[in-house]
Amino acid sequence: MQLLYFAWVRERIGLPRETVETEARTVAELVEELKAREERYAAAFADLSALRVALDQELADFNAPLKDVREVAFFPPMTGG
Amino acid sequence: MQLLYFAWVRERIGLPRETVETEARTVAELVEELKAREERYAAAFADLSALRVALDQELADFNAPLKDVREVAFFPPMTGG
Amino acid sequence: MDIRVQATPFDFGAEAEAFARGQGDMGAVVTFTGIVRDVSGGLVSMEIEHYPGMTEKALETHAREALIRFQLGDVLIIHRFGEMRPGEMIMMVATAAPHRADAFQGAEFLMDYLKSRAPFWKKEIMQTGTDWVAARDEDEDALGRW
Amino acid sequence: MDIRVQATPFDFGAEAEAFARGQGDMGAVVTFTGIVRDVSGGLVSMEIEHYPGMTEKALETHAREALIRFQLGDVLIIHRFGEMRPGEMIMMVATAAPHRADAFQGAEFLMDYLKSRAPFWKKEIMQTGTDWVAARDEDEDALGRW
Repeated sequence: MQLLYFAWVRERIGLPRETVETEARTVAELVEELKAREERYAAAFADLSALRVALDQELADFNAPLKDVREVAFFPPMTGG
Repeated sequence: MQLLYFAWVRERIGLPRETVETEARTVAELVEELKAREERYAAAFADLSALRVALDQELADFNAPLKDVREVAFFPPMTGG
Repeated sequence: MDIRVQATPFDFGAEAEAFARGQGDMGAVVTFTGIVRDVSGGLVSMEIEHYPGMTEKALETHAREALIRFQLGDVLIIHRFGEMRPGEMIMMVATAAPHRADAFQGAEFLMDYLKSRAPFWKKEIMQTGTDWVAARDEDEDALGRW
Repeated sequence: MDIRVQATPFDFGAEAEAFARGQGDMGAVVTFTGIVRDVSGGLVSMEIEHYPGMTEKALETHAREALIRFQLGDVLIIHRFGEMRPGEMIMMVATAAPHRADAFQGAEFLMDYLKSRAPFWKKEIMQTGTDWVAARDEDEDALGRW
């Protein structure tokens, strides 16, 4: 599964993308796995209310299932325009 | 007093402007005077709800006083933009 | 604030660009352009009559009110009179504000007032005859929201 | 419908003019332009990050919805990414419709969605450091009206 990070999430984790092997069934489970890995992940995911997630380039909830998902992106609320 | 006519009011009356001497105290009185003059005026002023009036280039009511007014303009509802 | 009432065509792109470029710390610019359209299929041209003197005054009054009410940084209004063919631009307004909601509201306010309170009258020259455009109730109603 | 996500600057005047000219029987054209502004006085530049692929998809989805919902004749969206200096144009939208209310509403709808639902993130490069721009509650609230 491909993980993408944008804006300050990317900066805190220290990389723009990575490939992971996971058994997580939901985004929330994936986040728990990542937080357990290293301090920088724990810091980036400390406050989920400040984060958004997209599954295969569509906005989704943190309790959304990961079945068949190939690309998960984490980022702060968007500020375009 | 200078009278100005625009759009179909001008076309019905047949002229864009004219100077009149009047004792009318309000726009409504002036309109009655004009209607009594000739059929084309009576036709132009037949339905006041289809008309607007400006006194010295400010929109006004038909019962507005004419004291010190120098320019009276009659026209249909505006359709700019 | 720049208000122009003119018979000659204007260059919408150049005006919009110059207006937007001229804004110092205004982050949002909105423009509106009205174009002659041939709705019924037989329009030869559109003729716009206006009331010289009162037109400029009315536009200035509304522009000043928009500036204050929506805290705009700048306003541009250009309105043509005379004869125009389908596809020609009749008029434009542009507004600049720090935030987009004000720029949008300022432009809509100006358009609503310009439509029903500035002394312009449109006449359609059709292949089959001529017709003064009737004022639309919804244009008058639109003023109610301000 | 024309949607462009690009690093290079765009020519607002030329784009606005071409868009307005290209409209057949649409009488109303609205444009919005967002410009980098130096609110605090120490802004060196603005950097916009985006999510290639998802950005285009999100903009297309919102443009299609606007077309249907407001019966627009056409929509143009241009949004830049990368580094921009104060005064540079970040993005523009343009809408065309038979009547002005739809053109305005279509443009406001697009802007509200673009602000909070298209994957762009702004970072301010100040003389004193850098800062990611925080999302504003009022931008999120603005979506409630649609």
